[in-house]
Amino acid sequence: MTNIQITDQPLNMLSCIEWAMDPKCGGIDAFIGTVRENTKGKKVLRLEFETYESMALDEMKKIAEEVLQKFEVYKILIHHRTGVLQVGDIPVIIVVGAAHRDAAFVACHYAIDELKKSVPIWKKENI
Amino acid sequence: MTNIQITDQPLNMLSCIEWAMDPKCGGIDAFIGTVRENTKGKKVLRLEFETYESMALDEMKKIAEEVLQKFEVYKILIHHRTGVLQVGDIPVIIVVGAAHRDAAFVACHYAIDELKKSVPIWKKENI
Amino acid sequence: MKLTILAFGIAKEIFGGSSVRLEVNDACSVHELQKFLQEKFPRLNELSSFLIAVNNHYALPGELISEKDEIAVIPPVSGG
Amino acid sequence: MKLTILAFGIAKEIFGGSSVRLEVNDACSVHELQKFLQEKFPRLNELSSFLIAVNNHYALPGELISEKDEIAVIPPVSGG
Repeated sequence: MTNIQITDQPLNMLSCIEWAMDPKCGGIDAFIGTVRENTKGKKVLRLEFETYESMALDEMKKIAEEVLQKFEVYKILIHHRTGVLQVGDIPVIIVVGAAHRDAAFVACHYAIDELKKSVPIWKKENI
Repeated sequence: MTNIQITDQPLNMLSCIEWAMDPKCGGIDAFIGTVRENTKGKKVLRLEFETYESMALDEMKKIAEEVLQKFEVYKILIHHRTGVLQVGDIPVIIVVGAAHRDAAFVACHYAIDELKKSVPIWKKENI
Repeated sequence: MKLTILAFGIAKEIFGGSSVRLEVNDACSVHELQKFLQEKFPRLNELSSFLIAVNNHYALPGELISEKDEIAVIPPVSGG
Repeated sequence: MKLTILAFGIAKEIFGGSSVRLEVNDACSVHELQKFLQEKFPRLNELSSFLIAVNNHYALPGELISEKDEIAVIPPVSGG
């Protein structure tokens, strides 16, 4: 099962993780990206995330489907926030539910790496 | 920073993750263990977790300190629940906060693997 | 044919807007469009790369573009 | 000397309680204690392994035990 979303509202960690819980799953791995105060040595106050939404949703779906095929996992959620975010805010949450923990870790790590490579979302500093 | 706890009360996912959030951290990885309905082909209804608490806390602290030394991470939380848990309940939460995601994933995976090897906690089926 | 090309991220600044309308040869390939854009907007050459998306997917260089396609310029992404 | 040995998990069932009091030689080593327990509680041999904890840490076989130490039998753990 997949759960893909792009929203300009704050992401809800708890409901994201609860979505991935399942009697078949013994291990859930959740990656929560947060806006850091530093990027490449520069002080960050806020970032703006822009997206090509229709394509980004397609690319996120592709990643999720690929993860379900490649790894022994039951559920994957990928939510990304857009708009202006402050330090500490959460631009991205990925949650993977699996029977066994190794698959959950590998799949979640894979998904965020792929997202950063291919999903058309851009962050802008100095705003 | 470390945050170690053994409790007979339900674990609070949200406050565990929020504890690991920090302006210095860009990536948080959270592992949430849940009671599965099946173990080795057998139907599970509930499990009882017993602990040698003083030693388990020491072993959990050792793992957390080792993680902070071995990997580029700022924060690690390890909470374990004891007592009788139903399918879907959460016996363990590990959360790691790091500047970069790769370290967060590796450290969190390492911590749960070590916990399962060395921390004196036992689950009993058929209760 | 006349194409409307969507721009995102730094490409928006290079184009001076979120889209640009351009006249290109009929049956233009993705690769030809990239060349054409690089000539018209030399600052695109300063990017480490830019890709063309056709109808919401990354297009291969040999793919042919038609007037009804949704075309976008995708500079290096930085989500997550 | 007389030792109180704590038991957890399956060891509790083997001992028939959460602790047992035993008379062992003075300056008994961890390895000697393990042997002694295996003789007294043969079902311990059915476990894939069991370790001895002394004062809340896993003890090495050569470590010597004294009467004031907190001793525990640690069957294979299964937390998480």
